[in-house]
Amino acid sequence: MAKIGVFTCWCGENIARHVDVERVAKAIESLPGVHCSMNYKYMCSEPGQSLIIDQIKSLGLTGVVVASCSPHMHLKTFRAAAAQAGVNPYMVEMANIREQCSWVHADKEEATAKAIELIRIAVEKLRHNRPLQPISVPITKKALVIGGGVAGIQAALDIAAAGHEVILVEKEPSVGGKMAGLSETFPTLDCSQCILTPRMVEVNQHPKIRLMTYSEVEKVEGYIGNFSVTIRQKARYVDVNKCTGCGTCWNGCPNKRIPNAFDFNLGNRTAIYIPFPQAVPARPVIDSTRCIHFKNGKCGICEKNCAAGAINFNDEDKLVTEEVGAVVVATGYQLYSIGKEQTNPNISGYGEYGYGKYKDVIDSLQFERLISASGPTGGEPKRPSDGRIPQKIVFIQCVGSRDNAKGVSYCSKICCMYTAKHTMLYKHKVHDGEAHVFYMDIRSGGKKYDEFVRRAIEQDGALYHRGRVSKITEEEIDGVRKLIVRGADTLTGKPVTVEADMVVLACAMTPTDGATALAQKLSVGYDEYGFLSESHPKLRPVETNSAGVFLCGACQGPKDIPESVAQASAAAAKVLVMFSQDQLTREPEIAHVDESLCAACCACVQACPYEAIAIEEVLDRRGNLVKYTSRVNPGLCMGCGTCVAVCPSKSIDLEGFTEEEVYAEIESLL
Amino acid sequence: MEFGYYPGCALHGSSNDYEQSVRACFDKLGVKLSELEDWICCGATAAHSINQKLATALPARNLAIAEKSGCANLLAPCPMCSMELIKARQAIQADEAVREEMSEIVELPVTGATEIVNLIQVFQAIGLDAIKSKVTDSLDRFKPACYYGCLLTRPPKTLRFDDCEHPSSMETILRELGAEPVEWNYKTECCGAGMTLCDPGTVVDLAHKIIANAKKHGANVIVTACPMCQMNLDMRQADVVKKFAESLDMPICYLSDMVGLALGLTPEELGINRHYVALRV
Amino acid sequence: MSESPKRLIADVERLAHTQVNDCYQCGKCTAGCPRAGVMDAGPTRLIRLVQTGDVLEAAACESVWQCVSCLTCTTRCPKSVNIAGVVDALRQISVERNITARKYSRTVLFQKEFLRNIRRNGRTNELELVAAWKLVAFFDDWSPFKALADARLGIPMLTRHKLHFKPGSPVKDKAVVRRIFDRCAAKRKSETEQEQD
Amino acid sequence: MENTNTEQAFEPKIIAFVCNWCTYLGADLAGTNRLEYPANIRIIRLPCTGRIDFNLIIKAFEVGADAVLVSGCHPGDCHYNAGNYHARRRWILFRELLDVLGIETERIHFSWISAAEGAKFQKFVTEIVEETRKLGPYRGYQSITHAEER
Repeated sequence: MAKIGVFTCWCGENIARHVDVERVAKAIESLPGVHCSMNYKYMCSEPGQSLIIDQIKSLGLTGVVVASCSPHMHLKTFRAAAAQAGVNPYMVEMANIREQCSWVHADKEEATAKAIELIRIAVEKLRHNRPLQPISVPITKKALVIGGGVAGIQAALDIAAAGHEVILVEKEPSVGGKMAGLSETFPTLDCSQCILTPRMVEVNQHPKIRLMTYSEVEKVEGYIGNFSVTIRQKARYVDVNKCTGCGTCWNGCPNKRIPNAFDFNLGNRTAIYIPFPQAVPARPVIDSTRCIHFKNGKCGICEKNCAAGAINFNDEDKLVTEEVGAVVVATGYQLYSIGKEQTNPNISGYGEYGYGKYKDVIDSLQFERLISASGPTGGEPKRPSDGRIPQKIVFIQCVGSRDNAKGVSYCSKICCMYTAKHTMLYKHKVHDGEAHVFYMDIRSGGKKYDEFVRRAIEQDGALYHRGRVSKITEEEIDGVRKLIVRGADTLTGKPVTVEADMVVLACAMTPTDGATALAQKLSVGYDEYGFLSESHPKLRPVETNSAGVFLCGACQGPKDIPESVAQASAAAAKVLVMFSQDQLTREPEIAHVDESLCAACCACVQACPYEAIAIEEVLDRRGNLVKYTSRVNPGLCMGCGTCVAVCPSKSIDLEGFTEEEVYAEIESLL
Repeated sequence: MEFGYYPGCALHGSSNDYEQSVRACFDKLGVKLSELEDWICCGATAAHSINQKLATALPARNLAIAEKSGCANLLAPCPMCSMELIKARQAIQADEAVREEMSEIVELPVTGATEIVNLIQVFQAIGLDAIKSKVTDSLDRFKPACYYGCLLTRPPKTLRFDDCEHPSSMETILRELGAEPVEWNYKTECCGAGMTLCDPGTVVDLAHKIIANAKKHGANVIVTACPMCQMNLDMRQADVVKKFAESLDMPICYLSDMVGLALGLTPEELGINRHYVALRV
Repeated sequence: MSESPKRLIADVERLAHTQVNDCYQCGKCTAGCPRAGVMDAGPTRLIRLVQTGDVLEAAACESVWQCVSCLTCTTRCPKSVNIAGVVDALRQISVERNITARKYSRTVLFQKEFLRNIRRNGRTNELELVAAWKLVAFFDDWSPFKALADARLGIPMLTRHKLHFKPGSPVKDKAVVRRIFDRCAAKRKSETEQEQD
Repeated sequence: MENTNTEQAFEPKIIAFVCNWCTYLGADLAGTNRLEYPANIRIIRLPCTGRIDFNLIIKAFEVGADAVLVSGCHPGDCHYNAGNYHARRRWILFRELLDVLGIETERIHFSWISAAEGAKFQKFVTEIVEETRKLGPYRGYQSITHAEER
């Protein structure tokens, strides 16, 4: 027989002003199962909690209803108080008579009547609740980090530094990500490679880190603490264990004019190549789509020249399965594509800027390569069409960003800063050159950031025009190809035309191709643009709603390097918190199956968004198959209850929100 | 093949050479044009400068007439008329209240059933192969700069025709007929025809910019599908030459003139002889 | 009578089928406008004036009539604001309230004459139009030079059979055109009156 | 005007099934911002709209609801990735079933209200109360069950 105590809170004036608390407490007394009904000014306060604990102990209550604020506010508080007094914490219910009653209904009569009903719902539910125990699951203390850019590198190093094993998976032949291709970094102008390459080497040499480049995550199974991940190691055609990275192969390759994706096609590479000289590991791959040997079986110069015998034309993709306890996603970003060809039907590109039509209209990452000392021009800003040093460059911000009509609605956050940097680096190299910037707003929040932009304008003389550009055309003027840039300066209200030698488009940051496919494998949510969703924008910024999967870097939203690194360390810290336990404890509000009723129809198996339900055999004592049944994996189930809704025999139920409990709630409203 | 035909005021007035060219061309191709019975003016810029409702009602009347006559596809060779008709049609299709209001105003039921097509779309519908099978002369002596102007592609969300920044549908047709279209910069730039009477100074500047660019890129003729563009660039050229002291001598032809020449029609049959700047055939 | 800016903004938005607050003043419309160089207030500024409720000030700008309706602004607007439509709405408001910039009163006279011409004939009668316009323009500013300025173009047009003394096939049902005009005018009037109630 | 009296006397009873992560928090936010709305609504908190079996809705009518409201996260925002899609998909099938049963589908309202949309919650509830007031008390369920008995 249930012995329920109901504790109605005044919340100072917050509830009491619009709800007659005394009358409520009185009305509740006579409800079935209610053993005592009290009210107090602040239930959540120390004396308020003591009141509950005392009543439980003195009256031997079996359950507690607190009528006060939202359960999102204080359910945990009251559960803890109940547990302290020896009542199962899941025998605590709350009636939300503040946010959903006293604060939204001015009429005291109505509010009081509603408060009584809300408490009645809670009491009825509680009468049907049963005690639950937290679930324990084992944990594999090894982490998988997906993405070897600066964020992934940081996360891997931090986890490894704490003594745990890490597998770092990178889809390109080298780690380093976008940062490895940048020239210098704002706001300090230190060289990107100089600060990153030591970290790249460290991940490769760390005894606790297993680096898997040229690899991609194929499949993820399991659940928090117990993931089983299948990784595809793409055929490299080079045995990395034999190879010494001497360079004889790529220096001798006759196929030298293949556009290098690492240089965004501004430079060339060979068919057997490392993407850039500082690549880690310094082991080449063969591009089988371009290699002569793969076309006609001839050539094979690299194979002949390789003293280590590391070339293996018969190499194949390999699938490797690894057990890990936590996953960190750090898949980063790419630039919005400006041209006509778009994969997303909502994005139409900027035909008016002539990207792809005019060679000297380039994007900002291409410009980074042009001014990078390790780039295809050795750091000289030669324009792609004819190699001239541009005397006038126009930088256009917000290309694709903040553009609902053709691009994405968000601000890409870093473009204001790197454009200021671009103008400076250009002016440092071409002293008499002109750098024009078309911008809408300058967003330079951050330590030393606005000072940096002002420096570009005040000291380096970048010419900032507040306005967008409408059209770019190419024309030959006095024998030189010029880009006619037609923009506006909204501060003067006048159109501005600049005859430029080169145009650099600061394109929107978008998630990497394939990020959403990966998110689906990991059951992580993502927004309309494909940025992965954190669990809570403020309080759980690196967690996801898929337990044991964490995020960092630009896969979650536009970010600069310091933010990505900070977030990576945060994600690592979260992994380490997990790994500090020997067993994981989870909320028991998950689904369970009454196997005697289950007809194994699979409806729940198909509906479950977490693949937490499987069909399994029920055997008798002698090992004979009795029947099939569905069974919930308590590690995977997140407790959404979709399975309950689809189950035709109602043999699956959700603890904490059982059919019985929910029906009791509704019936209380009769 | 048969199309409804909405000539609009220009083709029955100062640009009757365009009508002559279109009709000659389609006669030769065996395409029948049935002129809309008792059509009225689309209202042009004046209507949407003075009364927005009128700017929908005038085209709506024509749409209603077309619908009543059972016309499925209505050719409006003038892009201004075409755009106004399409805009009205979309407003009518999108909103039942507009449909009802317009039916009441124009005294005929109108639902927007009739599709509006421009000149290029008719050539596309006929098919390049069908046109080529009737070609007698190659256009290989022509290096046309195809000029789309403002309203053939704009507003793109309404018209859904070609690429509004880099259109290429006229080039595709002319290339098939042997001409060598040039790549140039001002395919969709405004020529200022709308101000030809009230602000001739600006018109001359814009016309100069367009014609000079076409010339610079090696064009020997500008091809357009708009009566206003044609007339403006053709008629104002003398003023341009005077103001900029620059010999341009750039004939301005309609797309149908070019197709007609390939089909073996004479300049007289097409009305090309009535242009200001002579086309050397 | 001072009018509520809110109501004026609503009127523009209804006529133009657009939301002016979507505009974030990026200037792309001014950048692409073939006329921005000569305008007293470019398209960006016009939209701003509407946003701040200074609709009548916007409607009185010369630029409203300098616009050639080429739609480049609307086409490239990153926020899909129908800028050309706003300009049309401002024109209509300026005509209705008789606040057109003095310099462009001739243009308004021309547009009105154009519509009168259609109302009468169903289609434009070009010669009648040009002649009538020249006459109103003359009475507007008494300048015989302006009145004759385009006569120079008219004569070669006649010789090329481009200008007709007689219009082409006439519209049979001219009465219906008149009724359409009257209904549209009446609808606009009742809409504005309803607004003011 | 003759119905004024009965209309005033009629206070619709509205039962809402909302998800814990979006709409419940949206309702909380309406409270935090003190956005008033009629007191006719009773919220049943569930983890996700995916949990809603349509028997629950029928049950709600059985206990005398005049309208039922179902609200969860926006598409793509579901705390559980896809629960709201499941709810939506089932609703399409269920609506036909309701039509067959003779339950007035205009008494069931679907919406997406996020944790940030307190004002939307207020508006949604207010509108539905008004609408239901106009529709009058729901006697359909009783007539269906009586028909069964006969």
